[in-house]
Amino acid sequence: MGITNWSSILESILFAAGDEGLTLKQMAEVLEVDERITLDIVEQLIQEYEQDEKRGINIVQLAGTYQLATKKENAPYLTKLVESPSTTTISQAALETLAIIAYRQPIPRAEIEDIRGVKTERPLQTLMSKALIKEVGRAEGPGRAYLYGTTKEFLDYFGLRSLDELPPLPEKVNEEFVQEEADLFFEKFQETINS
Amino acid sequence: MGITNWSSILESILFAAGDEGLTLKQMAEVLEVDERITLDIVEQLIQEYEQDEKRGINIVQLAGTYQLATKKENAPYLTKLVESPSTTTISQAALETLAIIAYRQPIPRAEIEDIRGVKTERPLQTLMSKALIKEVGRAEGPGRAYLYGTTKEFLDYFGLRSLDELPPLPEKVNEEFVQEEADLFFEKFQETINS
Amino acid sequence: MQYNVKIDAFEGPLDLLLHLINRLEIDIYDIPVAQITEQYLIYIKTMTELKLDVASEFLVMAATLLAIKSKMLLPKQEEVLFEDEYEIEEDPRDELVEKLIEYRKYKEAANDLKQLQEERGLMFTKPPSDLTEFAKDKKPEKDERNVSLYDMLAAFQKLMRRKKLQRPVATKIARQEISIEARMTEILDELKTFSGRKSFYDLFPNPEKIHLVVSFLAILELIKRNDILVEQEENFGEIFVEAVLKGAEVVGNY
Repeated sequence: MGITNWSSILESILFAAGDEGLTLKQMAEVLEVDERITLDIVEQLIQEYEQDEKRGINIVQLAGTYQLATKKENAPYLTKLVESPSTTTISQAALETLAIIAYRQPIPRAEIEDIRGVKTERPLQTLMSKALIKEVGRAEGPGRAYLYGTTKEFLDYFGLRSLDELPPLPEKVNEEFVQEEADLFFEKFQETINS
Repeated sequence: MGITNWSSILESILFAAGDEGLTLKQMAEVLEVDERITLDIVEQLIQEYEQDEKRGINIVQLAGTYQLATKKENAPYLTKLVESPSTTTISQAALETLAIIAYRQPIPRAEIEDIRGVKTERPLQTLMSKALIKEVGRAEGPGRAYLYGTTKEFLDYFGLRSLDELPPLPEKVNEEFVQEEADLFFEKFQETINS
Repeated sequence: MQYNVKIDAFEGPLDLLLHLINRLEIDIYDIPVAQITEQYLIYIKTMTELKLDVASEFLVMAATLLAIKSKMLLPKQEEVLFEDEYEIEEDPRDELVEKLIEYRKYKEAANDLKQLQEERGLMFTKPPSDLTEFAKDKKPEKDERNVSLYDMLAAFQKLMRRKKLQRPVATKIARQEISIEARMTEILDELKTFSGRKSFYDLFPNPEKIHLVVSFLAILELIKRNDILVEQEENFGEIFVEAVLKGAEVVGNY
């Protein structure tokens, strides 16, 4: 396998990693070469992205990770995209956020962001301005984060009489929701039986 | 501004849109050219991605939108890095039900049950909660039963551009395939009658 | 209960019949009804023996098969009698064969879908980027009533499908509202006040997942320390828990 394919693999994994980015170590593990070589490959790829005017993305380094980002010079077009009239009325981001809140309320922002894996400020703003969600209280503990919940308008909007009328989540999805807790459980469980 | 930059801009906005995807119309609005020209540019870009072995992503058409996705051949590397998809969990019952709906929509429940020879309430509910099907109307006549049809999410989930891309309904059936199933049961079955 | 999974091996009577037809290498257009009925009935009987919940549809099909079988046994003369008339004698199996063939079509289509699903699973996508910084004025998105519950569910479904980067589980710290130690004391106190056997399930009064987990771990720890005794009289029977009485108390109670 030549260096050609390394570029392709790197692009794939960086793309899928999204905002979380990848460390040199992670990339080296996937490519199965050592970190020094990985660094060479990454740097070459950075060069290529930079020089190729047809490319709209490049690699940026942030907090020890490498991630793909759109090229700065294309910023005006992203603005256009955001403001484009045919961009969906409620974006997918907002809908996802709304779904999480509907099924998990009351829920703090940090938890929503954990589930979505991305920042959720704007979707929350959108939903608040549409009065589909509101702050319903504050979490216990340090920080006392705001908790979000759905509103009466939410019910009206979707033609529901009450939250009980929300369609049930697929079992599998529900399982994933509690996955973290289950992981914690097994960890503790192992500790207990090993101790 | 040459065609060069169009590629770059398209790549930027497709990257930003992520799995939300962009319609031809949205892209045309950002590029400020008409849809026909946009289509030419997109198709050229698709070609370039396809042919360039150094590229790890390409443009796919899903449920009426264009979006970036990693190349299929890189899947083995990606599974090293990201959690395996939770998608392979649609039960056989639900898949059969879904197949009937996909090819016969809009269709009332009674008809689905007639074809399958069993009650189909639960599979329907699962499919609804997975947003793969929805109620698309009501039948004429007494009872006015709900009619079911597939959703946009259905297309996305199965990697289809539109319903036209569904494989033709098999008229001649491969005798082999039914065989492989349920062997486990038959083992148990044999054990029981022999015991 | 524990066998429930197995019945999923067949989606219904039609599915079972197709399987039998395949196993016996029978021509679907010329089904030997006596043979298939016999097999089918053995099958139903076995399901009952395995304590499977036999859906009523399976029984209805058994009745249908028997009906067809008896029709087929009717003396052939009848056919001769009708021969002169242009009406063609209908094969009692026709309707069933038609149903089987129709069902088989969709069963195969379901298989196609499964393959499409696998293919699609090879492609990885990314979530939409946060474009907040590119929005000049923060005017809210336009409100048009064209979003339905399905759209919300679909967005959610997409989210759950998105593949997550593998992170070491250890980095995820869940809050633990109640400590195992505290729950151990609670359980022990509860059992002592009760002074007798208590159902295992009664020790899980709070349905919240974290509470269930903590309670369970507390019970394990108590067993390990010999502070409680767990009994089960038969397999899958109810489990009872009782405090082990130690020291002076033992004397008093026995």
